[in-house]
Amino acid sequence: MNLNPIENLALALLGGAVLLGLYRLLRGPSAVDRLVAADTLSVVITGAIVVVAWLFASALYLDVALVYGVLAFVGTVAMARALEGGRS
Amino acid sequence: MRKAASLLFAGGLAFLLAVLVAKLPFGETPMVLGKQVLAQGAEQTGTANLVTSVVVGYRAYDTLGELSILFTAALALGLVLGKRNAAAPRDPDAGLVLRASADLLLPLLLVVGFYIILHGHLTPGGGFQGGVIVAAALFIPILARPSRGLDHGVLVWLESLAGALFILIGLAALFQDGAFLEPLLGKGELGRLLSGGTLPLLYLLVGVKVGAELTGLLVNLADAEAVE
Amino acid sequence: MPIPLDTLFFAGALGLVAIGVVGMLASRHLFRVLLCLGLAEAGGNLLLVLSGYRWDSVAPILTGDLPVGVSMVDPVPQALVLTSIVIGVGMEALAVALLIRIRRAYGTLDGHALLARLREDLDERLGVAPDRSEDLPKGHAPFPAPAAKEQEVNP
Amino acid sequence: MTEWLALILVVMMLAAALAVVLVPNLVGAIAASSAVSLVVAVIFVVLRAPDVAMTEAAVGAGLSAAVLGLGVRRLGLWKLNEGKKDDA
Repeated sequence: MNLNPIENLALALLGGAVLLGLYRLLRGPSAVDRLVAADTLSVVITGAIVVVAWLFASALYLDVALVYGVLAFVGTVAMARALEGGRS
Repeated sequence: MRKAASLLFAGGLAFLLAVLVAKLPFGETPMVLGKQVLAQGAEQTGTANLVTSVVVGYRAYDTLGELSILFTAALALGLVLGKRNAAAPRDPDAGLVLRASADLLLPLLLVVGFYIILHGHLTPGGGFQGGVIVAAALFIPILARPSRGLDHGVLVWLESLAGALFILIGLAALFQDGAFLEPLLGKGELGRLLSGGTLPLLYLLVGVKVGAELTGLLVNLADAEAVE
Repeated sequence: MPIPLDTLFFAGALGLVAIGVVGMLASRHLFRVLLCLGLAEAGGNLLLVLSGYRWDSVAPILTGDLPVGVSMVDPVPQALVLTSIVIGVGMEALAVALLIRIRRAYGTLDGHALLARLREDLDERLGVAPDRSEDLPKGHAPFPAPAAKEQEVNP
Repeated sequence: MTEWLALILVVMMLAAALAVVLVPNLVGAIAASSAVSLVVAVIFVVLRAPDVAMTEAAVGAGLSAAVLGLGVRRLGLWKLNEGKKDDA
């Protein structure tokens, strides 16, 4: 697959962002760190799906990114409420 | 003794997977069934998305079975957790940010969910994905304000109605001297919203049923009393 | 050094299944067993979709601007995996409900402690003396004969 | 370039899967399992399966995390204890 420099740059930036998020996910001393890392990763990966849709030259994959961006919020919020603890 | 059994199980699984992968063709032509579906799916069912034509066209009977599995899971969850103690206090409400964004997100998520369901035969998506989104949409307000709760009666009615209509459409096709769940109402023009006969209707019912079931499941889990 | 894409993805899927199964066998906490079951399930789904992939092909969706003569991937494994994922989340919720009940009834989610408790309960129900020491031969174990319970079992 | 990105994806998937098994806190483990299903969704997109990717995104990012988070909250296992593993 021949890519022009801009596409290469976008892919490199996304790869770097994923690696940074992965570092925090694996290292993060507390559960909150891991949770925030997972949320950040979901944002980065939504962007990655959009870039992949551009590379495949197909608009079909944009729906996946839409669903992902909308639903990552629900999971993060549910886990955040879990971290608040049970009945106070 | 138990460790030996575990090791035996893991070894057997590894052997099975190794054999499976060694025999699998990767990156070659589709299998016999896939070839047939790719060649004739669009003409026979009139849907642009061939995965949809497999799920609610060729394998609609299996989809009915899958819906009943999901229904059984939701039913068993309700039975296992038991009825909610009416006197038990509910969780406190969430903060301002979550409450405000819940009000904003509910209509947005519902629109996205029904878009995904209704365009299931044209673009990726369909009843299962859209049903999950609808369930998430209905669940966010409960997450934000647990004190308000949700009416289970409406969910139960919606779910039963969708299931009954699914079977009724199948029976109508059966009496139209076809097979059970065979698509009716003509094919339409490929790629339009009104195409594929009854397949989009079936997928809409699947979406409503899955959404109602998963919402009930989440509400039941959220209502379960905390364990000391 | 370029690695072939198929080997890479197959290794990833198999590794996911392996990590899930080994984690299920190795962890004591039942909630972690449930998480590892989810991992193994994701790996299995990935294997199924990989079996239908085809080089230089597009998604099995007909659109207006499709080039002539382009090939498509196999839609049948994708349809199977679609239903498998949704059933998986239903089963996961059911398992969580069962865990809540187990915790309520026994007060613990440790697999080994639960197994010991279950064994004791079963032995007591059957009227058999509990054999707590597995290393001693059965004949050496002190065997208190519960007369009343034996009558219950053999009337 | 694309091979390197695929390698990053697979490595990240396996690392997050290992984190699910090894992380002491259960909320962190759930965040890691959410990250695993995130990467699996991207791999489904690369394998030209947008339907499956969308299902995996919706279920893995939203619903599964919500179910597991609610379960952890109801089980009372949400505490941020990082010292000992799996206090049952």
